Amino acid sequence: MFFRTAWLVLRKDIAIEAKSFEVLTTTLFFAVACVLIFAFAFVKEGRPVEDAAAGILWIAIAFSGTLALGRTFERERYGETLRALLLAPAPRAALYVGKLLGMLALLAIAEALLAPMVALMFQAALFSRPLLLVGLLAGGTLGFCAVGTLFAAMLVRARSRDVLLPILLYPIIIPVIIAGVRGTAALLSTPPDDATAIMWLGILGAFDTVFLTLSLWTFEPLMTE
Amino acid sequence: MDVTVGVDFDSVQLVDVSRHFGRRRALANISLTAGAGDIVGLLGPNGAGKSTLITLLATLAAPSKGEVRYGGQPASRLGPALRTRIGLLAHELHLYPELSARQNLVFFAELYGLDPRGLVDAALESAGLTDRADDAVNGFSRGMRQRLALERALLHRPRLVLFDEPFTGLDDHAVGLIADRLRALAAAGAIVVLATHDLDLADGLVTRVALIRNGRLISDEPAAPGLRARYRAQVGAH
Amino acid sequence: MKKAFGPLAALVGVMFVAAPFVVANAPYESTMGLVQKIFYFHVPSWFAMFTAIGICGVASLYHLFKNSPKADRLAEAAGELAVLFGLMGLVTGPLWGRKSWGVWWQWDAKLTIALLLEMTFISGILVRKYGGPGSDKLAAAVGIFGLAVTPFVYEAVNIWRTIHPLTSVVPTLSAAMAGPFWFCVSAFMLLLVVLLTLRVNLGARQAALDELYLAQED
Amino acid sequence: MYLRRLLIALTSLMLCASPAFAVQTGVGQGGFVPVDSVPLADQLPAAPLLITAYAFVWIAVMVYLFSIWRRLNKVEADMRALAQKMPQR
Repeated sequence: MFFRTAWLVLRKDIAIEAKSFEVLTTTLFFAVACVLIFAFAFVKEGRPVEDAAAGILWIAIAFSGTLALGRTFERERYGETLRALLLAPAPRAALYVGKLLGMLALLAIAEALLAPMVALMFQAALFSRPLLLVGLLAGGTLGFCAVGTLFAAMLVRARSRDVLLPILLYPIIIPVIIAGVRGTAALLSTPPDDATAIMWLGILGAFDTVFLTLSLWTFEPLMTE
Repeated sequence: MDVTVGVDFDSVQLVDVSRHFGRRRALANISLTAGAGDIVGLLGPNGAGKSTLITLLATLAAPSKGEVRYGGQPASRLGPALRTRIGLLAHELHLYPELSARQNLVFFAELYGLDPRGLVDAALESAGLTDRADDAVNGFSRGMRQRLALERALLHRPRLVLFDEPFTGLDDHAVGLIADRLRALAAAGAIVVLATHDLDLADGLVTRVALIRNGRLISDEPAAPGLRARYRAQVGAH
Repeated sequence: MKKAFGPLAALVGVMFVAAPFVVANAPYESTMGLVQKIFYFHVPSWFAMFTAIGICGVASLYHLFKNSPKADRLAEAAGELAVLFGLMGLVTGPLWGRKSWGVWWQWDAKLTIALLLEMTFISGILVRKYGGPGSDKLAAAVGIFGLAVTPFVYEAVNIWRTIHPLTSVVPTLSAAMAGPFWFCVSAFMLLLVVLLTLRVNLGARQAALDELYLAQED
Repeated sequence: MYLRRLLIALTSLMLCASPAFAVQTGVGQGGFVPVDSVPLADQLPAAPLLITAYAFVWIAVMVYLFSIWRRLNKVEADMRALAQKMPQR
């Protein structure tokens, strides 16, 4: 019942998105725009500042992820469908998992575009250790989305939710972003510093475990008004 | 689906329920019982607390004080399975406008663990939307959406049927259809709670009348002719 | 509780008056000299902040699952105090760093994440202020996640190579330094208790006022 | 009222300690720091920094106490106003 419900919610979100691709296209566009803005800030005399690529990649992910979170839950607010979901007999945490999987899929697509783009534009050897890069991206994105989905869901009924989402989310999520940036920067050094990257991957794993457990545990009481 | 087994009830009881948001009182010390076959009209002006009451009954919110009991049991003891027996049609329609009528119904049927085959076609037919089944909901008129939302809320044959202002923006024909549907549900043993500020529609439909003003229950009695006059006397001063 | 409060408040006052004299008598640290004495106020303020965060997190959890207004008020009070003591740590830290590191602010792990923690609890205050009805639950979520990231912060300094003194410096204090240090820690902890009591009392009065408003509506 | 008196007492107690800062300055500049222990690179006097740090803690507590006191006053004032309105209804 739990995973079936999660799957249903995910499939529903994909079906909605497939009608217009609205969230996907706007998120991708915004992500690219972010990279360009940072390119102006971190490129000096035609050469990118050292290590800037890792930071730019993660900032673009965090910013576009926040935008996508807001849009996705705005959809559930319109017509109050979030309440209809909460009325379903399934454990409510299953709804959270469904929404989380949708966000992860969305950001995975964005990252598949962002990573090569940053690697090309900043002459960064991001793909020297493809497995580690994927691991870092997955770990960081999971941590970001775990907290982000919970907060966006609970803010659906709050006043000034647009402003409050980044305000609540960023302080808690920045450690995850730091771990992602440091880990990715380790991959960019010549030769790639595998040991450091793996250490940050471990920290990301710890964050993910804590954030996911807490979110699953607190989702039900947080969604009861 | 195994979670539904064993959860059913034939009465809903509010025991001294209060709900407030900080300094604003939405409901104060409401006690009310509704049984199978009842169509309880929650009447009162806008902002009287009707919607809050419906939300509490739907388990979407918890009372600040007091308890809501389903067949004598508090909601906390019944768990998620309780929600298989509750259906809610609110003013906001609980439909995904991007999806088609059929997609909406299939999604919610599966969410309730039901087999969508047959069930969804029957629902589409009773909403009169069989030939528009695969059109996106955002192309529908208010009346069509409302009919679809009604079928969506009743897909899982709930025992407790909650309606929050279901007649807004509907023409007489559509109102008649919904009223007939409500009577049929009550006759089949459902507990129907209907919140509305529209007296003309409530008159002749409801079997019990609960008047609410400023979050307080000011009367609770069987429906009788002359609803309007009594409403005037008790609420009209507002 | 009410009876103990007066003497307790007086004791805190006396301890804080005495603190500079006690600290003045502590020996100078060999390389940092006089400025190292900021340590006697800097570290205890972090201790107090972590305690406040712990109280806030646990009270938030209790409120979330048991729907207890009392726990909510405690969480609100502890959240504010976490910000207050965090502010003390964040201001005294750079003053120390200016002398011994030569810069006001250093982007080392501990400082950065301490700032994040401070921001987390400020965001808790903001959401209570601007979140509208039901924001107590949202603030509870912030409190719980704030508590959850705190152990990471405490460990971060040991993982990330940094110029910050390690957290292990406290148990290795010499006896002459340990005395004044623990004196200051007790003073800060008692101050936390006193302020917490005052703030919870304020919350209780606000709740009573809300009750009165509700009663008046009837 | 009891609480308010306590707040005022606490505040004045804290003010009592300000002379301690003066003493501390004296100690600091009185040559207790052996000159050779101060690295040449940073010749900043330490005492003002130290005093600022201590003073800040005090000021922060005072400001916080004041804010509690003010909020409490506002609540009590509202309560009195409400209580006066009540019997008329």
